[in-house]
Amino acid sequence: MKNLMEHMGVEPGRLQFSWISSAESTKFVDVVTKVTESVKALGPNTNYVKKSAAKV
Amino acid sequence: MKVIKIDKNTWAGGIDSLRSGYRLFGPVMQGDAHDYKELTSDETPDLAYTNTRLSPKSVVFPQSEPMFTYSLDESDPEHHLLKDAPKDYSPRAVIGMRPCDAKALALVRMNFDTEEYRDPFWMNSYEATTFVGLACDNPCETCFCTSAGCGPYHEEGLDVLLSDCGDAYVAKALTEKGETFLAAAGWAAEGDASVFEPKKAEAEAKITCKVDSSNLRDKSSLALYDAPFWKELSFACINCGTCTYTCPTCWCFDIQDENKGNEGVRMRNWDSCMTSLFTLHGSGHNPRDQKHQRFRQRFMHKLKYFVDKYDKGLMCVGCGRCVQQCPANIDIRSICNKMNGYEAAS
Amino acid sequence: MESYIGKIREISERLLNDGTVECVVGFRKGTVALTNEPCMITNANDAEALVWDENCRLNLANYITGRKEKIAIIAKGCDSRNIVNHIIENKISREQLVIIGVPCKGMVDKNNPEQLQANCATCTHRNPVIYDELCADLVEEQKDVDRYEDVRKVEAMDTQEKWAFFEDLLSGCTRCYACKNACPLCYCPTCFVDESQPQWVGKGTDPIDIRTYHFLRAYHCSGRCTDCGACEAACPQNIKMRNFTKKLEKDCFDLYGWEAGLTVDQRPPLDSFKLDDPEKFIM
Amino acid sequence: MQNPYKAYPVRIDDIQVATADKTLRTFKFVFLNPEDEEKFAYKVGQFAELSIPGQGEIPIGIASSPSEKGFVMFTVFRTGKVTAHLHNMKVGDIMGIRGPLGNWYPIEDLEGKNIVIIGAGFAFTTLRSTIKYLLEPENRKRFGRLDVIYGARNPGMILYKDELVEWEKRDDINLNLTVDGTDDPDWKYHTGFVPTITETQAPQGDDDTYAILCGPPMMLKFTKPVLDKLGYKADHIIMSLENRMKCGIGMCGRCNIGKELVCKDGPVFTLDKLNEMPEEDQ
Repeated sequence: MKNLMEHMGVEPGRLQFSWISSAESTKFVDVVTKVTESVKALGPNTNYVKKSAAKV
Repeated sequence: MKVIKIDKNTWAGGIDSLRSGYRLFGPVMQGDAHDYKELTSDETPDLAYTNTRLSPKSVVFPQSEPMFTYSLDESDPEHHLLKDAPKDYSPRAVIGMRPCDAKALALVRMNFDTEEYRDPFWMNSYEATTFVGLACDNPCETCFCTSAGCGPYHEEGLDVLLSDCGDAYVAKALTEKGETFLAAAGWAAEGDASVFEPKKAEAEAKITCKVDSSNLRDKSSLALYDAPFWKELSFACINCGTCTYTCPTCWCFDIQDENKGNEGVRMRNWDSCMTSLFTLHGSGHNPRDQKHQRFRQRFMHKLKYFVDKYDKGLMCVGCGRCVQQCPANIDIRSICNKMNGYEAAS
Repeated sequence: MESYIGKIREISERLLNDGTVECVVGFRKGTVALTNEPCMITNANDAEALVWDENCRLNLANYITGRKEKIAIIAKGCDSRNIVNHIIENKISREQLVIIGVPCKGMVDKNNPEQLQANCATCTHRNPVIYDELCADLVEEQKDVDRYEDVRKVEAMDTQEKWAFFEDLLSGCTRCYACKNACPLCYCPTCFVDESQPQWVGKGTDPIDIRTYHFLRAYHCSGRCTDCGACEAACPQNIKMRNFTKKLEKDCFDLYGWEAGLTVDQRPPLDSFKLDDPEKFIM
Repeated sequence: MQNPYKAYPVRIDDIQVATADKTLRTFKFVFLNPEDEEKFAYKVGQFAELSIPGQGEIPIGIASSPSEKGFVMFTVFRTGKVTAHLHNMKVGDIMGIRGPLGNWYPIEDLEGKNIVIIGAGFAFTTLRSTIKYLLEPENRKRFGRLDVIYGARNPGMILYKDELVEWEKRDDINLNLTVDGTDDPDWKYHTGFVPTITETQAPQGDDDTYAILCGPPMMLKFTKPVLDKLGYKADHIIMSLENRMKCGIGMCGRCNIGKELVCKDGPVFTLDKLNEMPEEDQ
């Protein structure tokens, strides 16, 4: 999943996967924090935006 | 009507003069084939093509086109009201289109310009456009325009017809719009009207592929519909939209709302009778659920329903694009011949 | 090729005459150059119409999906692998089929008949992997071909270059869906592009919608794609959409050592679980 | 000429749950611009596109009668994206109506004639419009005998119950209600499919009697031979059809049956005419 997204030009780090059991609350917090940080660091994705609807 | 001679060394200059008054469209090499596009200020139409992959119908009828805009923001006093999408209907010209494609648009007009309703998007674009044709001196193997009520020098739907005469184009102004266009380009030298007839005869003679549609008008629509050959003929068809999108006379469309946050656009997009979704009812029932039904619809529409509805011949101009591009080699020429020759067992 | 055709006709005629099958799915001569038309014959007398040459690009497995009758099907290497896929995915049963294998030396490029179609040039399964009859001796498989040169070329690009590469790749796409309709894997009764609740992808020609269609389709084919090239052969705009599917094909090979459609005896990696599955992507 | 794709803005004025299973709701709309109501002048049997910006459009038969002023009414089955959204809308919400579209039941040509109206399921909407119109005092006297046969799956699925009760009390309309089946011991009307009830309850066909039919394909298919048996000529059987539609004005190409476009040349056709058209589904 991740590989093709990166292969077609989505920045590494924008798409992340994790496996968290419902009992692993601390892991959930850690993962969410980490993902948020890495996505924030990348900034908004300007590629994956519809242009035509925005333009009109 | 006037006949003008355009020396090829005045061609680029003339095109440049036209840019201020027209949005220009023309065939340009894109990737590995010619297609129509709006010309940038440094582009001239490339007239050294045999046929474009897609027809110029998109100049009048873009594949995706905004119809209305709206706001979903309830704090906006005009929320949920449809507003006209911004449009540019200033004069435009398609330069170097094939006569078959111009005739195709004239046929499609019958769908969009009716007694009861007038499609403003299609009609405004159509009326804003000057159609400058380039006669077809070297038709393709798949061309059968002369069997489809058309021809390499056909004038219907065109405002100007150009014929390539070596170091010059001879231009026949067919309408007032066409004369205005030629004048705006600054082309005024008188041309020799007599070049057209022999060139026309020569070009027509090159089209050896003949399709017989002469009996279709008098055939029973029901008998053709119930003919036993549809399943067999449609076997190879993969039900893609290639034939419908590439066809200059196919006009079917879909209407879709596209939202982005609280703003949205009501769009219309080309659609295709080849897809099952095209006719799927809300109830789940689908009158054209099967491949052969959709296949039959396409050919019956082009070769029979249209013929009956308007009595203006086929809804096909013989451009041959569907024949060339069909991934499965579905050939409208053989299907037309088959329908034309079909006699229902009594 | 003449001997192939003779044998195909002979076998087909026999199978229809003795009632082994009700129909034969093959190709007949096309009406334009460099094309043949898939066809189904039910009468032994029509076996004369069957042909075979290097223009049989479409994958005939696409034409037997969900059929009920007993069918003989002409199958080159990739067609046979997709027949295996069909059997695994319950789209047809092995018992229904008589597979007439065609050892294949590759199809020619429809736009450049001087050379082989791109996927054929690096094909390592030219012989049918499953068959009941053969219309010629098996051919030698290509060895030492670099199957993934094109994938690595894109892998070497930086993110923006990759984005631009695919933007350019898809620029002519009209969403005619010839690629998915020519693909034997794309048999879903309702494709995700046609769903409205929820609507996964817009219907217009916005580049994002076009891209979403192509990469999502590729995902749906991962672990199943045999790189038969029918998608590219069908595309009227000559879009090289194998750049999507092949990346996933390579990943499946690298991660699981898997090539789709080689055997009916093993479940594909993406519909089975193993304790030692690599899970590099999970953080 | 006005842009035929542009909807008149309307406000939802009333929403009623129409059936026990809540899959149908009846909406009353009021035009934001009063002059649009005049432009929307319609006839019985026509339909309109309900246009919800952001969702899309759906073609729905008009359930109110032209004689009812100040609003237009539609009864909508919840099935797809747009109808699901509509079912969640509130009184006061703004949307659009585009139309009126299509042709109509040729009621005005039937003056002095007997009319039998046969409907089933939620296709009863345009028939409700027709009955309501015919029962107006100034109209009722212009027509002969009026019979109605209306069937639903079960008593809970019957639309417009209050009105049906009122109509039943009148002596200028013969109302025959039926359900496919019910376990309700108090059900005092017919049980059985519409074609069966038609066979026993509809008047014999003659030159002065016309049948108007609207319902699902199966009901139409099996009612046609019954009417034939009762002596109705094909040009005395008037049917309303449906097909997937988008534009509603005969341009987008999907709703054709043969050369006829259901949205513009229809949705109302005589059986006579339908017999000249190919039978889709085959």
